Amino acid sequence: MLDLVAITALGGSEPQVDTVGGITCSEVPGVALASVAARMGQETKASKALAKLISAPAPGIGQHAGDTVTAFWAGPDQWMIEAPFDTHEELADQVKSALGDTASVTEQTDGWTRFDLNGDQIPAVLELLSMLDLRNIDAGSVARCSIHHVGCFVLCRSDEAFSIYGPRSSAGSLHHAIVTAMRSAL
Amino acid sequence: MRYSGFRVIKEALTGHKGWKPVWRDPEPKAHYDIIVIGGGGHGLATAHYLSKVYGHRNVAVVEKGWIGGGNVGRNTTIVRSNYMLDGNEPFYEFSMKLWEGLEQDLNYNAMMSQRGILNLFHTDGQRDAYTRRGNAMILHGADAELLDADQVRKEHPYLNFDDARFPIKGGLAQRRGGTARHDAVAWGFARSADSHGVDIIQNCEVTGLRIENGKCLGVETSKGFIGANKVGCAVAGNSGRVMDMAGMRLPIESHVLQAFVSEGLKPVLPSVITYGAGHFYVSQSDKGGLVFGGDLDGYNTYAQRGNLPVVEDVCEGGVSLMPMIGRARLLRMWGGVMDMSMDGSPIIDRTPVKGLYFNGGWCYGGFKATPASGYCFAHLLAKDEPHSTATAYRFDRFRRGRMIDEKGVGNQPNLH
Amino acid sequence: MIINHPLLGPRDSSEFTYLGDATLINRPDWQAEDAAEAFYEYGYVRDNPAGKHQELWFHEAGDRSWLVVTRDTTTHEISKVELARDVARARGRSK
Amino acid sequence: MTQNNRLSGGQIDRNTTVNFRFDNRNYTAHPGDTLASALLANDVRLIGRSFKYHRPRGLLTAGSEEPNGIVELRSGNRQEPNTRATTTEMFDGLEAQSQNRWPSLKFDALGVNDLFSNFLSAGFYYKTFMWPTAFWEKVYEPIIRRAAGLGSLSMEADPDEYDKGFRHCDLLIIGAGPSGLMAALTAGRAGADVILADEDFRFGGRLNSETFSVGDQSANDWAAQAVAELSSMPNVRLMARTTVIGAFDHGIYGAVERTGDHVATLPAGKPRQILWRIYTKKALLCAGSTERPIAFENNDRPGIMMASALRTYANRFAATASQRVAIFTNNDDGHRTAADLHAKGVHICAVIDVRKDAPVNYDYEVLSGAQVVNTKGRLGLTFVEVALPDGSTRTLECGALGVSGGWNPNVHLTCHQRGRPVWNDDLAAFVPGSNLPVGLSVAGAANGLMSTYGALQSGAEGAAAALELKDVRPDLPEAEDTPIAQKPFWYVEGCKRAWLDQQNDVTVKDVKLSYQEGFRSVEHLKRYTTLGMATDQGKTSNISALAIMAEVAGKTIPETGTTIFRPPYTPVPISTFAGRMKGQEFHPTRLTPSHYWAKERGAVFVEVGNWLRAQWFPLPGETHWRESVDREVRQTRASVGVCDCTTLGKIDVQGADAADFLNRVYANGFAKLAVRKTRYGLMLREDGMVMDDGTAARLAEDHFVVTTTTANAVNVYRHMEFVRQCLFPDMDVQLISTTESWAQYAVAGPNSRKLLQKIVDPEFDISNDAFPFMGCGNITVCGGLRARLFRISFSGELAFEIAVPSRYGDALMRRLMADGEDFDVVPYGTEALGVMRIEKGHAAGNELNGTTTALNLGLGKMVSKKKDSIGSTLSEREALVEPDVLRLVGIKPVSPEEKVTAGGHLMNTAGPVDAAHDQGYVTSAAYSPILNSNIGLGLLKDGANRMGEKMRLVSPLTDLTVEVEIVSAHFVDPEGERLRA
Repeated sequence: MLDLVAITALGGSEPQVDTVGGITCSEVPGVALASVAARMGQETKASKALAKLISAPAPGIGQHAGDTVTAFWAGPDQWMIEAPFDTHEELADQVKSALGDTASVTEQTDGWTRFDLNGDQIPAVLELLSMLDLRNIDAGSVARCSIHHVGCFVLCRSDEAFSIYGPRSSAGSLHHAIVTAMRSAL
Repeated sequence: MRYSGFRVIKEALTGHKGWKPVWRDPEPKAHYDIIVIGGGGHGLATAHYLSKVYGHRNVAVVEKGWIGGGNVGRNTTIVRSNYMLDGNEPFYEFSMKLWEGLEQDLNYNAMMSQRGILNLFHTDGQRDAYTRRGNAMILHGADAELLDADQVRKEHPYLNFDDARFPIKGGLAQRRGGTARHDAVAWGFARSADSHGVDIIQNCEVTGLRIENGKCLGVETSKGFIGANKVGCAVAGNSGRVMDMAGMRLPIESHVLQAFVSEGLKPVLPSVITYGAGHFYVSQSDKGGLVFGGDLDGYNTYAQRGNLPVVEDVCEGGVSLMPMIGRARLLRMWGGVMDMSMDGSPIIDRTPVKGLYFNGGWCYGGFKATPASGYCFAHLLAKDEPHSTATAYRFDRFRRGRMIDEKGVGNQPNLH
Repeated sequence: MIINHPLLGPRDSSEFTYLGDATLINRPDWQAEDAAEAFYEYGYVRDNPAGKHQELWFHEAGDRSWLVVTRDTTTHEISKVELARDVARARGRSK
Repeated sequence: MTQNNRLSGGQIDRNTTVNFRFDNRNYTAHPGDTLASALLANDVRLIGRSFKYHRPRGLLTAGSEEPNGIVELRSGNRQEPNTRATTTEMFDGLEAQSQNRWPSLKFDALGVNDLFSNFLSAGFYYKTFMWPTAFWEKVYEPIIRRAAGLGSLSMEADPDEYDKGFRHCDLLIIGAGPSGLMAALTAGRAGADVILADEDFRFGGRLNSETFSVGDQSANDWAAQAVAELSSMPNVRLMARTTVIGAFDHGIYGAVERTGDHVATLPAGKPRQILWRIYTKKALLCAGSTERPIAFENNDRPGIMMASALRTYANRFAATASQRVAIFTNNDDGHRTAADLHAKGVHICAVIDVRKDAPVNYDYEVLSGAQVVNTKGRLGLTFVEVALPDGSTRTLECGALGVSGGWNPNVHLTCHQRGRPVWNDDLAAFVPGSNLPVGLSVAGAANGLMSTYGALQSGAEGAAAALELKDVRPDLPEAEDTPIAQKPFWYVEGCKRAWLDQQNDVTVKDVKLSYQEGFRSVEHLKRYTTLGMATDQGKTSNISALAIMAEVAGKTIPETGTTIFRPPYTPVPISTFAGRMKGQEFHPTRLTPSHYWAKERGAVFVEVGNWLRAQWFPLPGETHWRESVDREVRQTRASVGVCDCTTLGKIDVQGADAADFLNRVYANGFAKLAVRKTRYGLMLREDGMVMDDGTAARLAEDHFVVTTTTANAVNVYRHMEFVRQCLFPDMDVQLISTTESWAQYAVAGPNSRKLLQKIVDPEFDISNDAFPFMGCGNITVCGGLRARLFRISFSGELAFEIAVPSRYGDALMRRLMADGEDFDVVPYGTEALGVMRIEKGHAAGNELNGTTTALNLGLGKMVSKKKDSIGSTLSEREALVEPDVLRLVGIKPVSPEEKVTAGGHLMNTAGPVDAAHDQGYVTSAAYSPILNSNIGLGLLKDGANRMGEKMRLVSPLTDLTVEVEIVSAHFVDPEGERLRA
């Protein structure tokens, strides 16, 4: 029985939640991640296996898809797989067994920290944080961008729900940037 | 015409009628002993020393636009000799000594101001590197001083000591460093060269180099062919374009460096300061503007303009280092095209073409080098051998592995 | 500047890191007779054209693709953007 | 004070009165005023002093082109020098001070400069102040500097916040005057995504300043209605108080929105200004035009203003500079000002029109063919002297003189990519040339269409053309469409002290002197005289100076040159460009997994790149850092220490060709590395210099984890991707950075295994036999947590690095500390790490300085010649393999207590101490508590063959000379017995 206690990227035992105006920013530690990079010449097989894993076609450029286990596009023939941490702490192993030799799989769970934005007017916050063309971002979109010099993924789940992934070590700076922008814009 | 305070008073009292043009506007002769391509700081300095020190009077400087319109007129005016490596430091210290006597030599006030330059450091590793550099400077006969954080604070209390992401741990000062009025440097050299018989030919663009049997016979220009025994190219920023006319490929890329000036302010900065944890260096001009800059935009370009990301990067560094400048306004931004060489150091050398000589690759260190560059290039043109302080600035150093790489970033020009 | 990424569409150039002339793809053969001279030229000598320039950019804050961008160094006009991997293969590079 | 010069009407809120202070006197104003209009309404004409001669200065304009009316706004740490009163929106409690004067605005001591102006002609300073040499810095320069400059900084940190933002649109319309509004209506109605930006706080541009009608409405009502319609369109974003400052490559525009400059106090969290980067498909410049002055003797007195500015003040702000106004014009537009002022009840003394055929059918006197030849009034205009066509002169008593010399299109943004405007004879002005920034077009007065109808029409057409809208025929309202009637007229013959650049005090005489001395190109003129270099960047002066230069040279204006403009359009606070990236937020801060624990332990942190790392862990009673560091080293070497090394870069290298790939990027070989083994890797740049070092652990046949140094993690990853994508595109290899995923700790010291055995789950054998030096593997710890274990050592001790998922890093560190109590475990920081690696002779950042080869570092044999690897060929160049190249050595002072200084240089014991005799330098230095001696590493010529040699270590910079002995760099355990234990 594991007897170590995890902390969140912001250093707490519980995730941090901030609300400004109509938007809530929540730290989301309960997510497991693994990256998938197709092996040379195995790209088609890898994306088929991936489709099976997430019960949806492997997401194309700038897209995410899936239900419990979801995937988003991270680069040419590369995806990031997301799943609930509680049920998928060893996600990388699960993904590896699903994809076999068609892809290289790397555990990424704690490489990233996630902040979820929920509420209306999220674009007013995001336009102070990233240079993404928010007109082209709708449910199902994902884009990599830089937020205050921190490299992030921005996922749009709906008009009123976005997720931002940033590197775990920079969680404090990223959180500060997001909350500051919320206070400025809202 | 000799300039002096008395002359200024006399002219003021007689309606300023006696001031003459500072240089003639001659038509090119058919042939010169030496033609210098490029009426910038280095070209004009070359002409000055060729005529005054080496006695060559039959010399022309050809300039495609107006003199002083290139990098000598668009830099941040810093003068220093704080280099580390053997190939560089004697040359820059030679330049510093020339600066120190320049105004008397030229009879022109270039406002050389030895206000000092301070390079800040923020890590132990930087301190060690600056210690090595400061020692090298002293061992080469230059001046250097290592300041700890308290000493820096005493001299520059307005710097960010309380809320800094990268606290200041100290600095390497060169008290003899400083600034000079860049335009005046070009004009002073031009005026002196002109007075020693050099023809300065403006609006005369070199369109080709006439090379026969491996020898350069002169230059084709927008004003016709001009013959010469020797041709020296001093067009840093455009070296690629001109040397391409001789079929030469160079260990150089052209990049843009932006510079900025603020609105005029009452005195706030006593010296030149460079930030060790960001891309920012700054001085204050006699007119009161903060003159500052940072990093290259980073991509090859011959366009004299840059883009916003670097503007922001530089200002981020500036406000982080000295938060009191935040409410000062940036008045003007501009770009200069730099010859970025493969090791960050210049080239003053013969070329494979007989009679064709090259001076370039100054990266963004060209302004401070102006007098010595001119002197050493004049020496090379006059004597056909390198000046003793510029022996390392050869083309073949890359082939032989004798790079002069102060920053240690290797063969990637935009990192120097 | 805007680089029209072949996969991702227009992206601000500040997301990219610049390396230099795309001839850096043409790494010489280490066993060739003239390898020393070839590596010197490869490492140190550039065309540095005033005009169209093929150059390497890395999408550092993006999908980590290396791109070959054809850009005019006098106007900054970009006429072509390709994945460097495709260019390398087209130039005969493999393993 | 009462507002004596307040007129009727205007777009101000008379129901509200606000208070403001100028030079410590109280005044009142109304919302809708600017500081400038409020000062005029309060009969204040004197506002500042000029730069060089300290001449009294009042307002010249009513816009952002203002050269004279600049003040220090606000106070304390919000003091803001050189602020244009003409664009400062009034708010209750506004405070402003005049600047560049002492002791007071009315009695400025340096006003004496004006008396000596004849000696202070253009460029006089280049000709004197040269003797004696030392006097420049000591005497002349300090005097000049104190006199120069304009406003003052508070010298305190700017307390406000600034944001940066990014917006995208199909069409950016720059300027919301008639052309901009019409363009926005056209584009907005067609459904395009539009941003309309204007620097003013009220949209409408000149429409707010004019009395004519547009359609059946007043001009400003039409503007208000257009704004109302635009506001209702979801596809149109209106950005007031937003100056588009620059046109950058590929349709990117910089814009500054002043979100907080019009309020006394910013609400918490709100920015003062926002720098927007606007990404456009197309942009339409509708920036209007700027009226230009005429130069005449003493044309710089407070009260002498642009005629259109007087009209703006009267019509929009209901204020006048005086109740007695004269107009000096070369065109019909000047008469419009006279008519409007007259209608507001201001006495028009006369309109002085240089044209002999000036229109005369007005209700006031028109002096045709007349010119203003001089003016009077030290601190404000009192009289103008007019030369009449018959040769006589006439003196008019007036408090304000409106001057109109025609209009210059605001072409600025068209020049930002070095396009040049072209001369238009009909306008006698420069209009945009053909070489515009890609995607930008120009409409309205900015394009030379000076009538209101022309502006409306070209705005509509410009928007339709930019968006390629077909069949769009907007209903254009009827509007003023008078042709231009003017006679080009730049300056009054015979004048001398006639100002062109009023802020920098450049006169007609200076331009002529510049020509006389050979400074004849426009750029020479500007640089020699400082014309156009002031805070207004010559918006009202450049063209006039060019015209005068042309006349002196006997050339046409276009032959003489053009003048181009650089960004920003108007000056921008440096803070605005910095945004949030300042102070602690300058760069993101990266925290290690053990950060919060280390903070509890009272660790001292150090910045390493963007990381914060524990530098040492002081214990109570330790007063000097050396005590802590010495203890950490001793305890680690004696028993066991733990250090967070998460910051090392970690890259997952997978694929069938992974080993082959590493063979290319590392100088040494990896093909034969066994699974569950780790190897040191030396990475070269292509130029043969050492780029980085690290380890590569083979977790499976096709899976490696490589580490990089903390500093080079990003560069190495980029480099490896370059090698993968550009050099060997068909290799089956995939790279993923995993630096952040794993909390990684070095557990070092003779008891490290024992400590780890307490946490490693029992099924994993980590004994020396089962897990030898350089072994690695996947294990579990603490009851099943997946972990990676590497038996590698940086300290030279028996050591491991253990990695667990980052979220458990904090807990693992606490566990190691708790379980390690039996062994007297010690956490150690980067200092102790540094000491131990120097003791062990490991090269690190100070040695990997980008100019060292493998040979220099004593690692020459690692560069395999049996395979192709990056950097191998160029590392063999002649100068890099000469017999006496620098070699890594150890340095020990002959007396152990003597200091070793990193950065000190090595000299032979005898002979001169100078650069010519330099033998090398010290790269790193530390005190070794194990050897009880200061020690160092250094690079020494032919160092490998100089072991035991005595040398002098000199550091003249720190005043140090020490006798040292050259020794092996491996001070501790040179045979490596400990790490294999």
